[in-house]
Amino acid sequence: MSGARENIFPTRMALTNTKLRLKGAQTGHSLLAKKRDALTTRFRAILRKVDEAKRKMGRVMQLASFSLAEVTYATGDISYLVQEQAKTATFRVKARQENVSGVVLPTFEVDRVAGTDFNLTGLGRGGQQVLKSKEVYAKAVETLVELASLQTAFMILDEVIRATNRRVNAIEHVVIPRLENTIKYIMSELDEMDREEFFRLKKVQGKKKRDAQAEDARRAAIAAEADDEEDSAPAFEPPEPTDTNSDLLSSKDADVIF
Amino acid sequence: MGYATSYFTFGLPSFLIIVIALYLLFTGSGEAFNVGRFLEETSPYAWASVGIGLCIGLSVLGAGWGIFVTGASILGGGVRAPRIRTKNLISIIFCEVVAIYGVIIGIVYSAKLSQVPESQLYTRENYFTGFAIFWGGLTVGACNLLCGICVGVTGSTAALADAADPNLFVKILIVEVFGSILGLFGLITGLLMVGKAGDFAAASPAAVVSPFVHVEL
Amino acid sequence: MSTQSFKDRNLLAVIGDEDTITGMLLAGIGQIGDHGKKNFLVVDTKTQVSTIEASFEEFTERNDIAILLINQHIAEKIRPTVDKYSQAFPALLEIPSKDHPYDPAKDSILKRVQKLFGE
Amino acid sequence: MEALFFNVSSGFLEGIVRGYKAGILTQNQYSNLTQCETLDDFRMQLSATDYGNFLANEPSPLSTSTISDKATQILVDQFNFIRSNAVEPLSTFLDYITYAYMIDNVILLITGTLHERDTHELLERCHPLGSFDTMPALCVATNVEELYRTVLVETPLAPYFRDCVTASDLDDLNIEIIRNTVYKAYLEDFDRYCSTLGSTTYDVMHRILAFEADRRTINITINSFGTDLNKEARAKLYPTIGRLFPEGNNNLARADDIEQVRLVCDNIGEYKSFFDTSAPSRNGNGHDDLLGDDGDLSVAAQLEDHFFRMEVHLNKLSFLQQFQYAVFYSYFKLKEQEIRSLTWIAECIAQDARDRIQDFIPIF
Repeated sequence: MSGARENIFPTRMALTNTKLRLKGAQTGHSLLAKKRDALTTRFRAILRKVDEAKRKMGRVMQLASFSLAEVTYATGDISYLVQEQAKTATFRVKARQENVSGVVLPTFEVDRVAGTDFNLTGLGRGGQQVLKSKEVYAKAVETLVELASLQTAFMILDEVIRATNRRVNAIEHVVIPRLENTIKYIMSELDEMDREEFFRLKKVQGKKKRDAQAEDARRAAIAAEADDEEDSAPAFEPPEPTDTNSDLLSSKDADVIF
Repeated sequence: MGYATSYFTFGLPSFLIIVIALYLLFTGSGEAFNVGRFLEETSPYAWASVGIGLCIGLSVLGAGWGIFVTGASILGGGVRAPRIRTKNLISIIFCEVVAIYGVIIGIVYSAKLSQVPESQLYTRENYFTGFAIFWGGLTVGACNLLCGICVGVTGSTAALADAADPNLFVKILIVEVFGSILGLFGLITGLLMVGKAGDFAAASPAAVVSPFVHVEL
Repeated sequence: MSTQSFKDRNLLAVIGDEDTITGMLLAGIGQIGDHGKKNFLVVDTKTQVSTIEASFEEFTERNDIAILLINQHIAEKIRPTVDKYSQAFPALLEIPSKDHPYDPAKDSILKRVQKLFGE
Repeated sequence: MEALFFNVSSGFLEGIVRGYKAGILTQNQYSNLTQCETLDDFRMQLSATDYGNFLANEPSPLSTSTISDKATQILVDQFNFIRSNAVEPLSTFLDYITYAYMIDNVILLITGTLHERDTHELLERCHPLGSFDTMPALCVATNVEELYRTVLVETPLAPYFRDCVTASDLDDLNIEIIRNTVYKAYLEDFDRYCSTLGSTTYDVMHRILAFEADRRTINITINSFGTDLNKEARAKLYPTIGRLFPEGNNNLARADDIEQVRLVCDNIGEYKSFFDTSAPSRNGNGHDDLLGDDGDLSVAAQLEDHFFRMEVHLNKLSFLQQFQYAVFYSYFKLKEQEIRSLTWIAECIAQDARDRIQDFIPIF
């Protein structure tokens, strides 16, 4: 699970950047998740409605075809006449947009105009049944249109939710781990560097101490030798640490460059 | 039936008859309408034979017509309800009986006929026999004709009613029985009418009773 | 899917048996354009499957049709094509017919719905 | 006189028709049919009736249209049997019966020709009772003018078409108007023909035809409310043989709503009851206007039902008289009604609409 990390120099700068990006990713993730939840809620509602409407449609259509049976009972077979007399649609739909959490959902609206195509059908007999059947069918088609809007919404939402889901998952499972990995990597690298520096300092210090001891010994010997001579050692001591310090910085720089 | 048709069927003949009658009357030949002369001049044999002929002929016509009317319906009804065919033979038999009445009367009447020399034919008794047989035959014939048709039409209805509902058969049969009895009335009357009439018989020498008959002796 | 494209879609199209078509036409959805271009197809026992498919393609490609209604038992005949169809426009709707009551198990949309609910 | 001579040529056929009539389903059989759960049950029940095994060879998912087609086929077979056995004047009488269907068929062909369809495939849709030998000849016509001439030459309907419509009318007028104009001419002619068949036949037939005429008159009136059919054109479609003629027809021609139709029908005792069932509820709550169109619609729908019942009633009456031709007409009308009822029941079973299943019209 160590996973990929971004190809980046482990510097503090990069660390800050990455941390910012991680933060951004997390915010994005939570936002997208929220959107997904909103959409899913909507989706579930539509889903339920689709399911309901589909079943309702069964009943409505049954009623409608039953009214057609009444027509056939009263008038006889009118299907051919009806087919031939159809000219212009009087039953149309209008598409409207609805915005749900930034997703544009089309909804269909019934747009009926009074038509005269079949006004005289069944004039001699059964005209009333034809009229009734017309109404029933118009209602049935309205249900169908409603269902169609739901279904279209369903299809689009499905698509959008999938996309959102992919994004959420991508952020959750790819982007965030990677950023975290990167941060971890940068941290570990930085730590590593720190430890190296520290060790080096120790080493330098040790060496310095040894050197100082040798110096001391030598100075003691000199002092012993020249006990009579004046002791001038302390005058050298203060400059030494500052030297090592500047050394440390420079060494680190070197290391960085390296 | 349109009015015009009935006008021509009934009106025109009566008009013609009246015109002819008036013509004869006004041209001085009014005596051509001498019914008594016609009756007396006509041979009693002719009366008797025509009577027998009418009797059997009309009876058979009635029976035949009845059977025909009934038969057509029985056949038609029998197509979808074969059970009616045996039962409804009774209607056919009723019609047939009518013809049998005619035959009976015909036989009874023909028994009255016998050879008589023409000179001795025109007697009062022979006139009576002749007229009795003629009108008796006509009575029986007309009776049987109408009875036959009546039974036929009822029988046809009975057949169809039976085909529709078996319970109706007996009920309609009663109607039919009453119809067929009508023929019997004719038969009885016909028998009674010739009951008093003797056979054709030769009379003592000159027997001519009518001034219109001139027989060479 | 461009958002503009459904603005001018305002017709309904039907592929169905005679009774369904008659009813729909009575409701007034019938439109016969130039050259007798109809927005409905009557399917009877003699209609070839290829004809149905051709009409299905035509209706799905026309850009004035918002909703395509198809009888379920006819959709059954061209089920692979119907199942493959995934555009949002025109919306495809399987409807029951007189002789074939609605069977939710066959509806390709409802199948998806069921699957989603099943999860 | 009919009793003497009717049977000469038609007694046998009358017997057969009455035999057929005995095969018309009874109330009992109907109630058995309505108990059926599926169409297969329905088929089983039907095979116990006069219909026999007419559906035996049909593949199992029966459709109601198959049932109706097959039953009609039986009717047509019976008709053809009778027709081929008939002699004058019954044969002409039977021809007159077919003219009604022929009108529908010719109108269908006209519709096809108007829309430039291949009319050959329309032949299958034509009612088999109304088909005639030269019908395929009508399909040859490619334009309306030609068709009109062919109709005049080839069909027995020529007089109706000649007198009522011209070739240009076929183009201009609504097809329903043509249909009703021709039908009016047909009804009047049929009535005239019946009057030559003897008084018994005419008594019965006139009653039926007069009712048919009134029914059309009332229907046309009600159905033309709210359409672009104006009153003069409407008045021309009314047959002139009905009992409403002439006064009722005149009043109906001026009628604007169903209430006026009701007033006109109130003048005729038998028609009065058609509106009665709806009247109490409407007057009772006194909200005539509130009920609005729906109320009218249901009244009118009820009306159709009443018409059917009345028609059945009149046709049943014609069986009470023997030696007349009306039985032939009545039988075929009753049988047609029976097929409608059967289809209705089958439809109700197929669509599981149990509550409406009793809405058919039993004959016996």
